[in-house]
Amino acid sequence: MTTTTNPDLASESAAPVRGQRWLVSLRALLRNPAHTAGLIIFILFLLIAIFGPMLAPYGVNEQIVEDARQAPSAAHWFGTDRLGRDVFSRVLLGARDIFSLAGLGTLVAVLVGTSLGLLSGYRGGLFDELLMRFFDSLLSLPALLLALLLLGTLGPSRQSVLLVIIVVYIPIVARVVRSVVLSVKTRGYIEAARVQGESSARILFREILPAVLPALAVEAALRFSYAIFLASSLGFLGVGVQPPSPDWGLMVKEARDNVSQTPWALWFPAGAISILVIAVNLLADGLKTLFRVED
Amino acid sequence: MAVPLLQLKDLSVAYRSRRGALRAVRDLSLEIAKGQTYGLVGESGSGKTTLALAVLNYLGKDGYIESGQVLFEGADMAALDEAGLRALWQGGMAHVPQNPFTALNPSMRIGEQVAEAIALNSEIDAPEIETRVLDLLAQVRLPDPARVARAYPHEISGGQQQRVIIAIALGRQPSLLVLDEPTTALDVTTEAVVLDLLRELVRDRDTAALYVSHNLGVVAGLTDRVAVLYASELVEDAPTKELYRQPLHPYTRGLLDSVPRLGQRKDVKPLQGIEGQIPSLTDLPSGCLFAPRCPLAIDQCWEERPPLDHPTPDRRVRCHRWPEILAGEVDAGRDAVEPIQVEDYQPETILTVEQLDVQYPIQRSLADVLAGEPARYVQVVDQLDLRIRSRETLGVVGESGSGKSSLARALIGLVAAEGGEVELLGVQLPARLDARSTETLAHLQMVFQNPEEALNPYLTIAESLRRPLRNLRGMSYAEAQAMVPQLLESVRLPAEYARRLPGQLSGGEKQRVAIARAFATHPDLLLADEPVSALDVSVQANILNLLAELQNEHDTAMLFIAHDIAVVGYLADRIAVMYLGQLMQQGPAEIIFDPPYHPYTEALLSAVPPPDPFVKQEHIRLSGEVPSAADPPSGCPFHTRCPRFLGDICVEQEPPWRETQDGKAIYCHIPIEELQAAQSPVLRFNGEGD
Amino acid sequence: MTTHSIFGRALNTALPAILLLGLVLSACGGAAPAEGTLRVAFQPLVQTDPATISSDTEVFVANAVYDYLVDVDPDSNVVPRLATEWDINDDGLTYTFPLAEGVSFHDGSALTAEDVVWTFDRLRDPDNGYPTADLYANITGIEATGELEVTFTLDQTNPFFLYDLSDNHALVMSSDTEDPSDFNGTGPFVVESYSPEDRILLTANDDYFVDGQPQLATVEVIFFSDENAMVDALRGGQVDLVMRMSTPLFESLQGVDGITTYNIPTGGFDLVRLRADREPGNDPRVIQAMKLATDRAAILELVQQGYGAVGNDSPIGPIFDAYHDDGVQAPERDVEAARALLAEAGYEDGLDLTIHVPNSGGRPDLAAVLQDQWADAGINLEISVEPEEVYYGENGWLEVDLGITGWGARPYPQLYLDTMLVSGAVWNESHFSDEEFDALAALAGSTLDDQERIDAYSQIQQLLAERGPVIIPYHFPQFAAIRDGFTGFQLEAFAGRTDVHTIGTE
Amino acid sequence: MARYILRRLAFLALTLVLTSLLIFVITQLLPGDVCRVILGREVGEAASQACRAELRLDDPALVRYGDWLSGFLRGDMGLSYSTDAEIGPLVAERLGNSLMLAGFTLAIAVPLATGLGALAALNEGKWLDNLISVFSLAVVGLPEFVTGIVLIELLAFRVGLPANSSIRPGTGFFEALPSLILPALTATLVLLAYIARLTRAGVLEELKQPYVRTAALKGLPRWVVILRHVLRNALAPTITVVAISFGWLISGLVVIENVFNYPGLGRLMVFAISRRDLPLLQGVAMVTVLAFALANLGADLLYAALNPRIRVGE
Repeated sequence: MTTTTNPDLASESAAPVRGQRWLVSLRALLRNPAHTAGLIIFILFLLIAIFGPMLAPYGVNEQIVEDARQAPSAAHWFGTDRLGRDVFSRVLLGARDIFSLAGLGTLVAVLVGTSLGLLSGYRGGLFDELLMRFFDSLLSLPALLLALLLLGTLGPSRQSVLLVIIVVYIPIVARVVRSVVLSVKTRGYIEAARVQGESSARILFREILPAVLPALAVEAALRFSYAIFLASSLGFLGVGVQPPSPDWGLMVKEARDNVSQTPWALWFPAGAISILVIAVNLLADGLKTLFRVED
Repeated sequence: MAVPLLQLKDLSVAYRSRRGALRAVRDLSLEIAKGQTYGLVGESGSGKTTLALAVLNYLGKDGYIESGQVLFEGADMAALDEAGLRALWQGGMAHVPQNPFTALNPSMRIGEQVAEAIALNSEIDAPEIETRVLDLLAQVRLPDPARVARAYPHEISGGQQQRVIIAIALGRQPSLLVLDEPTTALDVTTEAVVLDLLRELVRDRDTAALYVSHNLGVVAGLTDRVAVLYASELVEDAPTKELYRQPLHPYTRGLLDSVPRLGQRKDVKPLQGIEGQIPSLTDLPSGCLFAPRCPLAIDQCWEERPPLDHPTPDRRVRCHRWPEILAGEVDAGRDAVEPIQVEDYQPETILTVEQLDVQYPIQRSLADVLAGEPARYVQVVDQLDLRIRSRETLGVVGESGSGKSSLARALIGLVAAEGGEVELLGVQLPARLDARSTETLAHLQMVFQNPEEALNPYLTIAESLRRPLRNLRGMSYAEAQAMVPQLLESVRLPAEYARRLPGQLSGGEKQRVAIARAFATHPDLLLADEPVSALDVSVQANILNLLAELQNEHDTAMLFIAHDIAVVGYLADRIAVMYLGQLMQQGPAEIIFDPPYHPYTEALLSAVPPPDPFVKQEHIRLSGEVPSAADPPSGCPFHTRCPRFLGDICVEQEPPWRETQDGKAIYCHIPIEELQAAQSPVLRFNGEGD
Repeated sequence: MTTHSIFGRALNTALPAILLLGLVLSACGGAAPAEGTLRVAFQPLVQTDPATISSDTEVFVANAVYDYLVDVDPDSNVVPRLATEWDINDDGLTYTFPLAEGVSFHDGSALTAEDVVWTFDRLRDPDNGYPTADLYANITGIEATGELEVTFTLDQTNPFFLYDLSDNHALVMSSDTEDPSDFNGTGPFVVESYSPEDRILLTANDDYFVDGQPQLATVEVIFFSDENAMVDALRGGQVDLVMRMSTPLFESLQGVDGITTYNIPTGGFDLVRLRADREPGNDPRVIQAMKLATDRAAILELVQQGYGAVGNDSPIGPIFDAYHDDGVQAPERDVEAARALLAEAGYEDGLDLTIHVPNSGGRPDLAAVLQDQWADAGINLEISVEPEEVYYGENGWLEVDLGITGWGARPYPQLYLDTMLVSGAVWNESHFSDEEFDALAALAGSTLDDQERIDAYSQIQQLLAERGPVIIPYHFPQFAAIRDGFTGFQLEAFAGRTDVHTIGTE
Repeated sequence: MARYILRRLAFLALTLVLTSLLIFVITQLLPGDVCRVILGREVGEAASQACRAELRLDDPALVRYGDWLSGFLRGDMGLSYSTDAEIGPLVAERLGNSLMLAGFTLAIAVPLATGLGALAALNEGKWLDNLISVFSLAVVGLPEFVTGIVLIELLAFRVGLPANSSIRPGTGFFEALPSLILPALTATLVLLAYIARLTRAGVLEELKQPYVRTAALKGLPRWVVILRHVLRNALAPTITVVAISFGWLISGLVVIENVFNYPGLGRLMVFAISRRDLPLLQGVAMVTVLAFALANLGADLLYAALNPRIRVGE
């Protein structure tokens, strides 16, 4: 049986002085090997996304006719695909796609969703009611279907996928933020701030926002991992990013025809998706423990 | 001599943590005889709860007995296997925890939960079990046991829940009850009833009890012996009366001096708090653990850990200087605190409240919504009139649900009053905070109840202190920043705290910052809503004194709200007693403890357990529960529970305000003279005057 | 496991009425009861009105439910179907068709000449706007010249008229038809149930007028939106026949027990075309540079994995062996020459273009390969892949500068010329307008002199290879795979025209 | 009780109207002429005009929405643009299939996932917990399309389960069962980690509650404490998640239905989108929203039943 909270130890807390806080948070995160692994892999993928073009031995669409459909070898670490393109290079270059779609999409959705959630939660009233009803109807369709509907309108392109991720995740982020705001806004220190004549804007952004950040960080990480799935599912269904982009989902789709010929062209991008998603989930777990965010 | 029921031998208990083993109890020895009630007193962080759980051998997966033994009826509990331990829990000892609500399974009927406790160790059939359950519920004086048995925990009150917990404990007819702050979560009038119950049960059944509490009053009235714990160590252990008559450890003395007695006032006998705070378990001093806070500490105390001595065969104390204290050569009582002078206040009124109404919409439960209940409101403050004069302290006392906090929140504007008028310094205040002028905000400030929530954990102390200066006093950043050290100093905090975050401060320190922040705008009126109720007793006293001093310094009037009538009596010039959103009685503080009283005040005074085993106290208990404010009683709101209930008039008519010659006003149908004749002083102090 | 590779045979267009194939069919007599089920995987069916059908599925189902007046066999010979034979006047302008006797619609009514007249009048009426309107514009009259005899009169001679009568849409419907989607045909199968987007269930028409047909009791056409899933289902044994799959999927079925694969050449091709009526395509040097920048062999190897045939930039592919001129070759790849031509045309710093590609078949791959190849010559492509329904539905394919279009198999090459390349043709997506070409095409399309036509086609091939604003890098094959246990499966170049009524169980 | 449900249904009606409006607006913006998409690229202008007239596409948008809405309110979902079929029966048929798959998936996923989650929590920090954690983590990273491909390769081609799930209309549950296994397994793997982790967290949270200590200190055997006290409270939040998953299972299985060619609502909706078939799209969307909302309502009622603090109708 477990009782982890021990009342006698409740007062032991020595939060560091501001500025060192992030460092200490990082150190706390690094205490768990799984979370550390998540962080390292995430950073590794991020670096690949940034420096991929410098690292990739071949161009994204560079075709070597005589090397087409070759198994992994010293020359082509991950083999080549049906068009004679180097899978290793394409996987490296695809990282940028994922970050610029799922990553950027999540980021924008988090920014907009946070603003809406803050406003909606703090202001309440009709604005809140209307916004939430609108979000309800957006969320009453599964994300993938909403994405397909929007892509039908926008046409399949990188920009469309980006927009879809943003539109699909704004309501979700806004709701998470709103619920945190609702619980924070009755805290003593928010009331104290009001008593001391703080403006609404300052209360929102200086007093409430910091309390939202932990939940937001976890939510952003989770959203990112879902966005990776969403983007690659759209690629897989052929309505997302279009060829010859090295989008991992698209690579899996394209290699699926060839799975008996060039299985490596399927497994490496599929593996890249899995590893990144697992890493991001580990990171989210880490943030959750770190900030003691509840599910 | 027979084997003691429970014997702790050099017990050390530790928790595994990231920073290594944390020793929460060290080298503690204790014996409890059959039928004995043993008090265990300590502040938070003293290790008292850990000790209670160690006695039960239920320390969780991170806790373990590091050394020493727990012997129950002579047998080492560590040697018990799971079955043996279960057998022990089924019959030997039982636990009554602090918070009854979380201690009951929310999704299981009360009857089932009680039945579980009896069905295990006896071969009895279902109807028999049911009879026993109802019998047990009746034994703990639950009204309508059959209904309670069918109810879920959330459907009964906190006091009733605690009685259910006690019933569960008694169901197994234990020889030892481990009571861990069983009444802390309860209101004082409910607490009194539960304490009566415990007292009787222990006496009637010859059950031994280990009673863990921070409340010196509760322990004084209930126990045979008391052990005092400080930062994981036993510092003093004595028969109750001896301990209270002459505490030998400076910490024990400090604790006793920190608690206001009924009738104790700041201008006559100021409280003597203990400086500093309890050390962290990770960073204990090398000598006497109490040395950093001890007024009598000498060099030896800093260097050498004092042994646990036996001044008399019956007493133990862990202090180098006990012989001097015993001989009266030194006195641990602090003389640093001067009585706080109360100047004559000018009779001008600065706050007038008329016919104030505050309502909350009832958060309808799903069940209500399902039943199609219309939206309803709780009348938390009902047609209330109030006046506060310049530089005066008005104390408002009441139990939870009395509307005292709502009153403060309505005055400050955090809750918009539904009706009535509030006038501050001749200006009528808008109901909503947002509509109030900067000037008004500066004039009227507030200190909140929970220091843990009062400061934004993400802002530095300096930033928290700068904000009112910048917003309400129009200072520039530089000017405000320059004021910060001064503000910190005014609440006796070092200037370097400016750079800290709230998480690095103790509860008392946070409340000091909150007070500094409230005084930063030189308010004319300060609303203090239970500012010390979340703090340890040793810290409480200093905060109370600090409030009074700052108030004098700034010529500020104060509305001081508390549930503890002794605390209110200590600080206030005038006292108002609230019940169900209305005032029951008001008048000068000096005479509140003398008859005539409002029957509710009388019951309240009678319920407070005095931290003094020698006090004689009238025994007046309230029956029933506080009625719901959503459906308040007609006539006099107190009539449903009033021990001096007259009859239909109380039900049908609102009582008149009756005034005594010395300025006390009582809201009651019973004439002043009759009250005067019927009532005797609730408390008679035998040992007072040292 | 065998792979039937049926290479193109002589397309004998000079076969008039002398063929007497009715005999062949009726010889099969002796009605054995239909038995067995064939499960065919196809893309979802949308159009059910024969006048507007276009996809493989739609044509496949229509061909099973309705009958053509005349049919085209896998060897591209015109054969009788509802018409038992045909008679052509000496001037080549009047065609007379006697109809088979005892033919009835699924609703029980008998087939008459009026039904045929009604059907073709409907198809050729310009006010209806059906795809066949242009094709039949040459017809001046259709008459029922007997209870079971129909006569067509033409304005000009047309050597391919019998093929035109066997156009995919030319399924004979009842003249009483109120709802053209009611599946009331005379064909070998009756629609038992239709579950949109899911499947269509066909059962044998016991009263079918050809003895011994159909052989199968039921045909279940199951709809798939994904070719992989089709092939998975075939391998898993949940369908019996797949007639649409990518080259790698076809490869993956090689050597799988219990499955026979088919690979036949077709005249179908993917067309890379540049608009010739505006910059930069109005400069022939640009067109020439593109042709020079293209490595057709590499494209065939990468995009088609070697299946199919290299194209010579004309729609008259090797399958039309009577007309295809082996001597005409598209230019060899010469990157330097291409660069030089571009520089001459004023694009010495490179030419940036967007290539529009529908998202089907190997077309996105073709675009990717072109992007890599053309980059060497300084033509920088941005690839814009668009959903088929948008690219064709919005008529973008007729508008954009540079695009890739898929052209399916047709029974004779003139159709391509008349609809795709002649000045002002309906689907002249390259906006090609060349008087010499127009004259040659007109000649080939009307002369009854075979040699004259062969010569004209040869010149056309030469002309297109030189200056046609089109690149046809390859002609694709038609693949199919069927589970063992079926007989009589004869794959058509246009898979939808594969007859299901000849298939039986072993 | 009845009034509560009425209120929820009123909210649901509002959501339906909003969603249908949203879909209508989006489809108004969809590129590609419906008639061209339906008739193909070869038809002439006249046929296209006739088609537009028949579908009344040239009426003002608001009028068309009004017509659709009034039809819908009368229980008539109209005819599909592209297939001319009646939408009501078509959608009902697919809903049946989706419900079968969703039900079967939940029947596998919920006991499995909650079991694993509870097992992990009760063995917190031990090897079993770590094993389950690693397993669920690995599963978290698997996209449905990869899982589907792997399962077809392993269980269809090697073990002999149907690689393809295109069941006939009107197929009963038990007849369809073999076809349901692979898609349900794929969907289970998506849900598994999610529910298991939630259950684990829930059980750990409940284990910390003082009432567990009260129960243990009664001397109850450990399994009684777990089963009678902990699980019941810990599983309550899982129900909400299952309800949300239900919505996803009903119409969000686009990828899975695509890989296994299962005739569910998701596949039909994708078909409707690609064919610009607005009435069909609306029909599927309304059914989806309805199913999702009813699942949520059911979950709330069940949650209330498990949790007396919000007990329904005292």
